[in-house]
This record gives sequence, C-alpha cells and structure tokens, in this order.
Amino acid sequence: MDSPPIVISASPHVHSERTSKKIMYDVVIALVPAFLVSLYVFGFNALITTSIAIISCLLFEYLIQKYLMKTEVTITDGSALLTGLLLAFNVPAGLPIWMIIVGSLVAIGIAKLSFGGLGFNVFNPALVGRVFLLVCFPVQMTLWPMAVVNNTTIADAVSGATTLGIIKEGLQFGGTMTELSAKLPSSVDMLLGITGGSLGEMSAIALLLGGLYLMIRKVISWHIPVTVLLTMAIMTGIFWSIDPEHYANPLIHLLSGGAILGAFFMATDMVTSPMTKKGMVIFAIGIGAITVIIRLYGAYPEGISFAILIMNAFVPLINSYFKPRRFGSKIKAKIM
Amino acid sequence: MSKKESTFLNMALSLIVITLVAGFSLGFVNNLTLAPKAEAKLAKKVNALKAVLPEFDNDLVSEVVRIKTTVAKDSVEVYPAFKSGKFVGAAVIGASEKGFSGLVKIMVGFKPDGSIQNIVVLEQKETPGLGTKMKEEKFLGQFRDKNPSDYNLKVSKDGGEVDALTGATISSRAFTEAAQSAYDEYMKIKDSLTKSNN
Amino acid sequence: MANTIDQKQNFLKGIVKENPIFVMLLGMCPTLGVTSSAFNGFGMGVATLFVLLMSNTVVSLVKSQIPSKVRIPAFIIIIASFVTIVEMVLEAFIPFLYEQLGIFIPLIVVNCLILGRAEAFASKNDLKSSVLDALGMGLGFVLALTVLGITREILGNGSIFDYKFVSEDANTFILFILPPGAFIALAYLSILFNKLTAKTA
Amino acid sequence: MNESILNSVLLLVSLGAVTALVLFVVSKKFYVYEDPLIAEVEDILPGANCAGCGSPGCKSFAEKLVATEDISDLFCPVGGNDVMKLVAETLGKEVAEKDPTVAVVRCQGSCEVRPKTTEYQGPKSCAISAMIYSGETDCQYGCLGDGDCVTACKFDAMFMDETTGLPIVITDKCTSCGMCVEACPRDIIEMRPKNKRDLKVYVGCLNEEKGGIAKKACSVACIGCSKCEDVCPKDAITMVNNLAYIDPEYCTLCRKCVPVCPTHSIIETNFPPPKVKKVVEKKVEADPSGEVKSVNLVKDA
Amino acid sequence: MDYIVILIAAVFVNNIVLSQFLGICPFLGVSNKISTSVGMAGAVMFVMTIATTATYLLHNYILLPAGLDYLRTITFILVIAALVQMVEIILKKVSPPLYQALGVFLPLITTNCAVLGVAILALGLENSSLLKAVFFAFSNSLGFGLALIVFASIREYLELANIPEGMKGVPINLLVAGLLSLAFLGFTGLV
Amino acid sequence: MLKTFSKGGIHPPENKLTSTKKIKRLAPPKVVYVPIAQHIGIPAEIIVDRKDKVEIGQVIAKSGGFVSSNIHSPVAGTVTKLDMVIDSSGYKKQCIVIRTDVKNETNFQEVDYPLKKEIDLEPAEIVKRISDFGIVGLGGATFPSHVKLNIKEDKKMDCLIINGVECEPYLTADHRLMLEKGEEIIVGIKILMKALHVHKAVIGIEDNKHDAVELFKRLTADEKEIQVAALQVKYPQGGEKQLISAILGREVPKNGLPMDVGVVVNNVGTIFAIYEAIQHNKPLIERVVTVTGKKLDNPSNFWVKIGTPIKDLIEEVGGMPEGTRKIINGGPMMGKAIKNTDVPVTKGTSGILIVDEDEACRGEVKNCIRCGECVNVCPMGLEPHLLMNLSEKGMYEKAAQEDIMTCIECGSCSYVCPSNRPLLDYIRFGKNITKNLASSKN
Repeated sequence: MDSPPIVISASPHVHSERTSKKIMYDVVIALVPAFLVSLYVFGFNALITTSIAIISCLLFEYLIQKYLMKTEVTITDGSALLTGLLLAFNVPAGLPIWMIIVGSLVAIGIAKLSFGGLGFNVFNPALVGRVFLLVCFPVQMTLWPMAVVNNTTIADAVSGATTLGIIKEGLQFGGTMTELSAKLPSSVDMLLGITGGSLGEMSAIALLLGGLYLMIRKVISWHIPVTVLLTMAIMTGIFWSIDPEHYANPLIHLLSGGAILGAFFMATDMVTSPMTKKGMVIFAIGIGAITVIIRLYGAYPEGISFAILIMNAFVPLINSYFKPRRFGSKIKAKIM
Repeated sequence: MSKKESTFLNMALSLIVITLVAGFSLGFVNNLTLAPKAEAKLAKKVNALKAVLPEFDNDLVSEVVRIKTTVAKDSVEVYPAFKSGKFVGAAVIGASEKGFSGLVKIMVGFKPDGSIQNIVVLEQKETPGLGTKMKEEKFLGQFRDKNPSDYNLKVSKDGGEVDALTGATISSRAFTEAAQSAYDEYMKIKDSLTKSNN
Repeated sequence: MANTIDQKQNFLKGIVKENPIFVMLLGMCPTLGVTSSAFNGFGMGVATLFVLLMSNTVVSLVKSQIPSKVRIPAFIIIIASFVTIVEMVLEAFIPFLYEQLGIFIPLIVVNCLILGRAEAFASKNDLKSSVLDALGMGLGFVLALTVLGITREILGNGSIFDYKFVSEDANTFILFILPPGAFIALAYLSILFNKLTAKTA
Repeated sequence: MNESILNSVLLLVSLGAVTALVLFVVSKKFYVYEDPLIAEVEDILPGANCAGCGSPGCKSFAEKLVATEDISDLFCPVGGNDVMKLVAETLGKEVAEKDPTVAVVRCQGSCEVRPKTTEYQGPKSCAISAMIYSGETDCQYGCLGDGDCVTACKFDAMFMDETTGLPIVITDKCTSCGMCVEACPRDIIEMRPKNKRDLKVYVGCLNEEKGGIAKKACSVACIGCSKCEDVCPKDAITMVNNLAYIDPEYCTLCRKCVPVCPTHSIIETNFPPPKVKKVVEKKVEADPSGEVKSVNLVKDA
Repeated sequence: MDYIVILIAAVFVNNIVLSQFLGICPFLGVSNKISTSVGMAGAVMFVMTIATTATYLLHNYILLPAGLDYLRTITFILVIAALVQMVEIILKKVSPPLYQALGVFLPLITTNCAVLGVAILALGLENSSLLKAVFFAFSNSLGFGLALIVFASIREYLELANIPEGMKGVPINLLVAGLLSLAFLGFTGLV
Repeated sequence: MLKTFSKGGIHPPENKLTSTKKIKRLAPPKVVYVPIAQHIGIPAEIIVDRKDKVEIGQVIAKSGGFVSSNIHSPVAGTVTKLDMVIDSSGYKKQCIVIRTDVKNETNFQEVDYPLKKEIDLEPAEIVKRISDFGIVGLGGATFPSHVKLNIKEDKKMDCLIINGVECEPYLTADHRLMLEKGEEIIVGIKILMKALHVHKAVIGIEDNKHDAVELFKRLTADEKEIQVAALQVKYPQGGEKQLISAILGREVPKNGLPMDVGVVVNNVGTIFAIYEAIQHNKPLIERVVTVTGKKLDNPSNFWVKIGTPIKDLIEEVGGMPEGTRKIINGGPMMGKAIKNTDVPVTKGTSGILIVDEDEACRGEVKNCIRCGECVNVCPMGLEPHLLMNLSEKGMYEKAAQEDIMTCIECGSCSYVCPSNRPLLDYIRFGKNITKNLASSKN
C-alpha cells in the first residue's frame, strides 16, 4: 500500500484549536507590557535578570529531564520558559546572577520535575524558587534598585525601599501613616510602575493590561484575580477605616507589592489552582486574607508569595470538596 | 523460649518489679547528678555575668535587684558588681519584643560611668544565619566601651551609629532597643545601687 | 544458634540495608528536629545509640520474665529510665548540648526506633544478637543524623562541625537550617542513599 | 535510704500499679476476639497481594483459608505447593497438590507474518483498543501488541519483543498468578503445566476463521486442517471452530503433531535441538520469523 | 488575647509538625487518605488533650511538690501509654470501623512524640494554668490535624501524578512536607 | 436569548457542507449485507437460510427479546450466504448477505407515498407495529423504539420531545429530512402523541437550521399541542438529557431516564420512520445518510438501503479522495472510525465522513495542565481529567464514586483538551470495567 493506512481511533475525531503551548505563550505575551515597563525603569539589569532566569530554567529542565529522569524533554511546551519569566518578575532586577540560577534550579528541579513535571506539581514553581531565594538571601532579595527612568546602565543598584517595606518598618517603630506618607510614592507612580520593587511587579497598569488580555483570550477567568484583590481591599479597608494612622489605605495595598502580579499571574496558574469556579473563589479569598494578615502582622512586608504557596497546598483539599454539580443531582450534598 | 503467662498476678508483679528497679536507679542517678546540674545552671549565668562585667568578687546571683518596669513584661533584673566593696559596674538584662521572630533578650554590662563593658545575648529566636549573627564579635564589638549618652544606640538607617547586621535590620533594631532599655533602667537605679553597698 | 556470619549481619544490617532513617523511617522527629548542625546531629545520635544499646540489652535479658500483655508498658518504662538518665547526665555535664537538643532528649523515649527494636528484635533474640543489633541500628542512626547534619550545616551555614570554610559574609542557603530545609535535605539524601545502596547491592 | 530515692520508687510503683489495674479492667470489659490463626497464616503467605488466588489480598486470603473447612480448592499460585503445605500444617487441614503452571502466549502473529492494515491512534492499551475495533491487523483473535499483560505482570516475568511486537514470558520468573490472563482482552494467554524442564507443546493461534481467511490475515495461523488431530495418538487434540486445541491433560509431549502442521502454528518449547530430522529442519527454514528464537530468548532471560 | 496567640502560634506559626518536627511518624504514615487522616487527627486531638490534662495535673500536684520533677519523662510516658491503650481497647469495642481505619496506627500514638512533646511543652508556658495548658494542647492538635489533612489531600492528589521512579514514596512525601513548611514560613512573626 | 442546556457544552466548527443538498435516492446495490445486530440490545435471530428468496420488507431476522428488534430485507432477492462481516464496531459480526434481484421491479420503485393524515390505529397497535416494523432510534443510539413507548404504570408522561437538533458537525440528514418531509413528520408526531397519551410535543431545532425552524413554525401554526423550540447552537444538545434540560428546564435525575421527568424523546428520523410504518406499512429498510467530507467532490445526502456497503456511497460522491486517513461512520464527535469501506450501512448510520491527514490524526499527548476546561465543558458536571486518571491507574471504585457511569460519551472533554489527552478513551474504558465490576457483584 502506498498511501499510509487508514487510521482508527475512538471518538471524538475533531479537536479544538487550543493547545497547552498556545496557552503558555498567551501568558508570556500578557507579561510583555510589564516587562517593557521594567526595561524602561530598570534598564539593562531587567534584561539580564530575565534572560538568565529563562535560560537557566530551560537549561535545567533539559538537563534534568535528559540525564537524571531520562524521559522525554519537554522544554518546547513553554512552561519552563514561563516559569523562568515569572521567577524573574518576582525578584529584584540585578539580583546576582548565581542566585537567579539557584532560584531556577529550585523552581524547576525541586518544585516541578521532582513531582513528575508539568501538571503534577503541587506548588507554583516560580514562587517556590522565589520564596527559597527570599528565605536564603533576604539581603539581596530586598535590595530594590531605585527606579530610575530610562536607565541604561549596568551600574550597581542603588538600594531603595518598596512601598510596603517603608510602611512596615515605619509602623513597627512607632510611625504613623501621616508621617510616612511623605516617603511613599504617589499612586500615579505606583500605577505606572515608577517605584521600587521586584522586576515585574511595579506597574499596575501594564499588569492589568496583561491580565485583561488573558481574560479575553479565556486563559484565565475573573474569579481568582478579582476575588483576591477584592478580599484584600475589603480587609485592608476595614482596618484602615478603624485606624487610618496605623493602617495603610486599601489603594496602597492593592497597588503596592506583588498584589496584582500575584493575583493575575501567579495565583491563576492552572496547575496549582482549583478546577471549579467555586473552588477558585475560596482559594482566592484564602490568598487575599493570608496576604493581608502577613502584610499587617507578619515579619515579611509582602506576603502574597507565601499566601499563594499556602493556598496551593490547600488546592487538592478544595478540589475534593468543591466538585462541579453533577447533572441531575439535587444541589450538592456530596463530600469527598 | 518460655514466656510468662499473662495472669493478673504476673502482670502486676513484673510491672512492679520493673518500676521498682527503675525508680530506684533513677532516684540514685538523680542524687548523683543533682549537684552538677545546679552547678551547670549557675555556671551559665555566672559565665554571662563574667563576660559582661569587669572583675568582681561579690555573689552576684544572690544580690540581684529586680525592678518592675513598663518596658518589659517581667521585672528587669539588675546585677550590681563590687570588687572589694567598691562598685565596679552592673549587668542589666534588656529585652525587646520586636525581633524578627519575637523576643530578643540580652545582658548588658555597664561600667559605673554608664559606658558599656560588654554585651551577651541570652535569648533570641532570630533567623539562623542572619539575625543570629548578633552573637558574633563583629556586631557586639561595636558597642564595647561606648557610652549610650553620647553614642546613639540606633541603627545607622534610623540615624544612629550602629552598623546593622546585613539582612537583619529588624533583628539589629530589636537588639539596640533592648540595649537602650537596659541602659535606661541602669541610669534610673544606678545611684541606688552604688549607695546600697556603701 | 546464630553463627558469626549471622552476628555480623545483625550488626551490619542497621547501617546500610535496614538503615533506620533512610530505609525504615524510624525516629524521624529528632532526625529532622536537631540536625541543623553536624554536631547536634551527632550528639543526638550518640544519645539515642546509648539508650538503644542499654534498652536492647536489658529487654533481651528480662524478656522471658515479662508477660506479653504488659510487654509494651514494661519496655517503655525501661526505655524511659535510660532516657531520664541520659537527660540528667547531659544536663549536668554537657549543658551546652542539653540546651541545643532541648525537648528532643525526653522525646528519645518515643523514638519509634528504640521501642521498635525492643519489640521486634530484642524481645525475640539473645543478648549478643540484641547488643549487636542495637549497635548496628544505633550507628546507622548516628550516621544518618550526622550526614544530614553535615549536609544541612554545609549548605545552610557554610561550615562543618562549626568550622566555617566560607567567609563570614558569604551567602549560604539559610533555608537548610530552617525547618523546610530539614525535609528537603532528607528527601534528596534518601534518594541518594537509595541510589548508592541499589548500586552496591 | 535516701528519701528522694524512696519517693521516686514509691511514685513509680504506685503509678505502675494503677496503670496495670486500669488496663486490666478495661481490657476485660471491652474484650474483642480475633483468631490468632489469621495472623499466623498471613505470615506464611508470600505477601505479594497479587490477587492470583482470587482474594483481594493476602490478608483476606488468610481469613478465607481460616474460615473455609476444605481448603483443597484454594491455592496460592505465587507460593505454590510449599506454601500451601505450610498453611495446611498450620491449620491442620488437607491440601491438594497442584501441578505448577506457567503462562504461554498463544499467538505468533509477528509484524512479518501478520501485516498491519490499519493504524491505531489512542492510548497504548490492548483493553482500550479492543473496545473500539479488532486491531491493526486483519486477525481479530490474535495479540493486539500494546502490552497490557506486561503491565499487569507484577513479577517482571513478561516483556514485549520489539521486533515481533509480541509479549514473551520469562518462564523462570512466572509465578502463574494469572494476572496476564486476566489482562488480555483477547484471551491469548493460557496457563499450561510447566512439566519437566518446562517442556510444552501447544497451538500458537486462536484464529477461528476458515482456513483461507485466517491464512490471509496471518501466515502462521491455524487453518483448521485437522492434520494434527489425525496424528495425535492420545486424542489430545480437538478441533473447535476451525481451531485446534491441545489438551495438556492428555498430551504426552510426543510432538507428532508439530511437524505435520502446514502453517507451523504448533509451538514446542525447550526440547533438545532437533537431531537432524528432515521435517524439523524444513520448519526452521520455512519460518525465519522466529517462533523458535523466542524460545531461546526465554532461556537467555 | 493570650489564647488567640496560643492558637495562632500553635496552628500556623510554630506548627507542631511543620516547624517543631513533632509527630512526623504518623504524619508520614497515616496520611495516604483524607478519610484516615481525619480519623487520626481526631484520635490525636482526643489523646493529646486528655494526656496533657493528666500530665499537667500529675506534674503540678504530685511531681513538683514531691521534688520529683526529674521523673517527668518516665511518668508522662507511662500515663500516655496507658491512656492510649485504653482508648484503643475501648475503640475496638465501640467503633470497629474507626478502629479498622486507624489500624496499626493507634499504638503509634503512644510513640507519637507529638503527644509527649506537647505535654512537656505545655509545662513551659508563660503564666501557665491548667486551662491554658489544655488549650495549648488542643491548639497543637488542631495544628497537627490541619497539617495532616492538608498533607493527606496532597498525597491523594499525587497518587494520580507520574512521580519519577526515584522520588516515589518517602522522598516525595518529605519534599511536599518541606515545601509546605516553606510556605508556612510566611507566617513568621505573626505572634 | 435562545434556550439551551444548563451545563457545559462546546462549539465545534459546524461544517454542514450538505445542508442545501436534496436527498437523492440511491439505486439498490447488487449485494446487501444486513447485520443482525443493528440496534442496542439482543441481536435478532436469523429466520432465513441460504438460497431463500426474499421479498422487499420481508422479516429476515426476528427480534431476540424485549430489547431487540426485527430486521427486514431491504431488497427483493436471494440470500446467498450467512457470513461474518466487519461492521462499524470494528469486529466481524453475523450478516445476512442478499443478492438483489435486478429483475424484480419493486427494487427500483421510487416510493413517494402520498401524505396520509388520518391515524387509524389505536395506541397499543401503534406500539406493536413500531416493534414489528423494526423501528429503532435513528439518531445514532439505535435504541429499539417500542421499548421507549412502553411506559411503566407509575410514570406520568406529559411531553414528547422531537429531536431535530442534529448537533453533530457535518451531518445534515435530519436537517434535510425535516425540510423535505415536514408534513409527514408532523403526522408522525401526532401518531406518537396518541400512542403516549400526551398532549404536548416540542420540536427542538438548533438555530443554525433556520429554514427548518421557519418551516415547522409555519406547519405548526394551527397546532396547539405542538410547539417549535429554536435552540442555541451548542454541542451536545442532541443528547436526550441535554435536550430536555434545554427545552423544558428539567434535569433527568442521576442514573435516571427521561421518563422519570415525564418525557419521551425521539429523533425526527425515527418519527418519519414511524410515520411510514404506521401510515404506509413500510418497515425500516432505508434511511437518510449524509456522505460528506471536505475533500469529497460532491458531498450529498442519500436515501440508502440498509446493508449497502459504504464503498457504494463513496463511489456515488465521486470516489475516495487522495490522502484519506479516516472513514467515520457517524459524525465527527461520536461517530466510529471504520476499518474499511466494506462495512455496510445500518439503521444507526446517520452519516459517512471522510477525512484526511489534517483532521484524522490526533495530536501529541502532553501532560495535563489542569486548566479545568474539560470540567467546564462537561455537560454532565463530571471531572473528566479525574475520571481519566482514575481509570488509567485502575482505581475504578473511586471512579464509580465520582459518577463515571453518568458520562454520556459526548467527547466534549477530549475535544477541548489543550494537551490532546485521550480523556474519553479512558473514561469509556473505565465505564466498561465499572459496569463489569458492578454486574459481577450482583
């Protein structure tokens, strides 16, 4: 027979256009505006940090899959690329290169491939990498380069503080918000991203733009990001309305730190978030609440990374309790 | 091999014998170690005192002065030291709750003029490798022979003169706060201390 | 009766083939809890070894006198006595280590390794085998704890047995002397151990 | 005596006494009986939990053994007669000896002799592909080649031969647990007596089609010609639905049937190399695809 | 307020399993199914609270007055062992299904260092009182239960994952515990 | 907003290439292969022998039980043999092979019966005739129709739903039938309403068949008891449970049947077959088949005799195009890929779809990224990713707890999976095992 044989397979025989690769690259595209802003603000450092993170993530995935696990190499599926990119977004621009490499190793080697690779990891790899670095190297990880508009140098980073850092330290040592407000960047600056912080987390507008793109492309649904931000706003709002001198207002909380990056890009990671909409809302409320608690009372000024990791751990539990309603069953009443 | 049957009598008997032997031997060992244990406990405190104070010859531990304050939860302990009846300084315990993981407790030895003789960290739960470096000479050394009246006990970031530990500003702040509180207490009761023994 | 090869086996199995930590997962709590430095791990290991040795000896001696119903309580009392002795001795003579190990000293009592060996081995075997078993298992435990301690200390603090081999200001992986590091280090060490033993076997 | 020592002795003794008393009372009050035999039998069983005996696990098999009066029908294929003897001794019951059996693959449809006519796309599992159609070849009785039996084998006693696309049993490792038989949607695996030196003679085909159609799908198929039936001196061979079957109970391993089969679909294993006999020689020449080779593989492995 | 601090500290900040390393054996052992882990958590909660009550009273009203506090370890473990065995015997009779579910792990509670550990730790509380000690034990058992159930749910999930051969079993469980503990580091400083 | 069902659903490209093609009557083939298992349930029993002469419409295999159906000779001719032939199940099955008598004129009559509106038969007789004349569900499931009409005493029926949804892409058989035989279908509906004693019937038609909706609205303008429901286009609206949910908003209970909510659903093709059986005494010996595919010269709709080999149909539309990789019996979502073109058309064959490399081959299977898309589209509220994993790892009991048996095998999950995972393959497999486990337990 010249022509290839007839194919037999079970139904369905057609398939949608969507592939996991396309989804991954959609997320990458959505991160581009924020990356451009950080290029503008941090200059060359942003480029170096990001490319090192991406390259080392891809490289580790390749090496570990090929030589340690001896399985098929899947670096082209875009997931390692995305992990690298997100890791870079979550560290200060200009972090020592070897630390970025360590972070990538932790993210890919420990958090992802140890569990069997894409889809099986319980915790968000990029965040595990980031938290690992944060715990190990708190100095470098909180050495925020000053936002210098149109920076093109690779000069030593000038250390600045993040909005949340200023508030945390200030309040702990008896300051009030009124005193501190002078030190804080304006909300417009925060919106645009002209402030200190991790490489990709500063520009609220650019991140929102990306988030919007993802929603339009139906890569993510509104449930997680909106609920996270809403929970944060409500909780900080309550504290603020009780004692505005010792609690920052909700707007500052939403625009500062990794709130938006976390809500739109980290918490929505499909692998490590719940399946059902109901589960997503619970998950997101948890993230919002834990973030606020850590920000207000914890030792770390920013808690969204931890909050997401903690809630990641709860995802299997959420998934087994919040099932989709089965067709034809009376409204729920099903546990486990 | 033969096992004893599980009758009530057997069970009770064997348990009683075992507890008997255990009780006896434990009591015995306790008697043996009672003295060394107390010594070891004392030695720890004395060692700390010795480290922070100039030479002294009075029994510091029994002459502790406890002062109720608002700064710390419990009373503050002050150990005045004398050498041949002459006041040579005092060790004051200072604490701060604002460490990275809560309580930081230090013992500060002051000379009669109020300058710091030495500091020893008694308790802390700071991050290993960062905040815990407060125990190291590099950090402690900068306080030696400084008089808080003209040496601003604050980290440089807050306008003081103390070089904070790298990566552990919060721990350093707690430390300086504890030192400051010790100093404040010391200044408050210094006069009564010197007088009391005269 | 057991010949020499068996006796050798009794001794050796605890170190590699039935290593209490890597293979049998006994006594995980102190393993993870006190191994933030090599010295602590070693100290804990030795303390456990002592208790294990003594309790195995005694259990093996008195085993035939104890009715089966009260076997476990009896064993526990025997073990607890030795633990208390260790506790008191440490407090009196090595207060530094006593403080470092803290609550994990009394907890040697509930180390599954000790009760497990007493139950599974010493209560069924003669004195000599029991002593050898205890020594082997104990050494395996010491070995595992020390290795874990060394690993964590090197990674987390840049030192071995408090000898610092990197500069004061060098960045070390502090995480490894924190709780999560204990789990993670042990996870990968046990893989390594399995790989190594699989090869030699 | 020192007071402290006395105190400590007193305290411990009284504590011990109280505990013992309480436990004694409670254990009397809440007594639940469990047959100690169950644990004993479970100790004897191999603990593979393979379910070859028909019970879900060794523990439940032990329970069954203890509960059943006559255990001669119960058999642990993994442990074999030795284990069953031990169990019987422990329980004081009789046990029937069973001939050891081993799994054989009754299909020789390698890629060469049985051409593929379609291509299957989907999960690599015989059970799943069998659900949607009769397989990539035109034979709807033979091996599907996706290795469900290999996956099912808990003892690493099977592997897929990459050149033929057929599974091979490593007889030394086979415990005769029957998992592969269960896993095969085509029922091409059969448990046959191991005999001495693992000598076996069996029909390596299950095709029930008429000769021509069967032969077209696979050149080594049994075409139902009955020649073997005719030569068999013991009437061990029966023809049902155009297919020969050698009943191991009557077969004396005389091998008369082997050379007469025109399509070489009768397999003999582990017999000494042929003593330059014409017919057998011809067989080797005629069939280079290697059903004899597979036997060698068994030996190697 | 003290009680809230105790609760939060025990459940989140100084979680008994994830940062104190107590009760690791049952944590790794009885966590392959959510349902069993719930049972185990319940059993530990029960035993831990009762045991701490008993040991606290024993310590403060017998050992201390008699100057026998060096017998702390041995008396505590005796009391706990007896208590657990009692629970076991009673459970076997009263609720066979629960007994089946917890199976061999009930005796493990005896050698669960969490129970003894908490009993000892409860003595060292600031301004301690019986109520506080018991509440402390209860909070810790809550922390244990939380960690156990979350861990069990993750393990159940991982049962369906393709864990690499070498990582299967203990290593992956330890790794999950490690990452869980890493995530819980975020609570540092809450109290 | 048009009505649709409540949970899940997908929108595959419609590709209705033949919706404007009138149904052509195909000349009877020289030889027909009539399988005896053309319906769900027990196969029919052959009652003819080799060399028997048979008339058109003569019963050649008798119903083998309650859930079974008669089979009639589609042609007049001679039985040449009783043979095993591969049918769309992929396996060789028993077939009656009949050579068409080319001289017998009845084989070539263009039967276009005049419209007959009066219904003479009583309900019981209607059901009996439906059973005798071998009517089965023509939507694809081939469930014997008389079984559906045997309503248990305790169930109260109140509505008949006519399935004119045809949600499968490519297929247009029902669409064309509705356009060309609208009035007959209305009569058919009335027949069934009479048989069921119900006074309400709703015809559900997806809005992409606008002409059919219009036509039926016009035809039912005077009929109080018959309504037309235009529905949003969404797959799998043709599933009974989904259709009931879309039209009436009722959810058939888990593990229940439509009759549990007082509804009987029938396909328009079935209705037409019933019409012909009741009014014109014609057994089910032919059906409408869409022969389609993007590469075909002339995709069309045909009236085809049951038993016609598929190759005859392909000849008729211009022959097998180059590069064909897959031949599907049915639509692309639920149809079955067949091994060769000798497979005969059966009562369940609603279409033949010929696809080439691009459409035929499955993409590379990747790891599940837990995007939850399968959960979102599942019309039954299941978690396909979980069910697949469970049956892959052999955890069937857990799968049964997760309601694997309620899966309707619509394939929506496999369709959307961005990682090309064979979700339905495994779920179907798991269902099979679970079913066997359950039956072995009883």
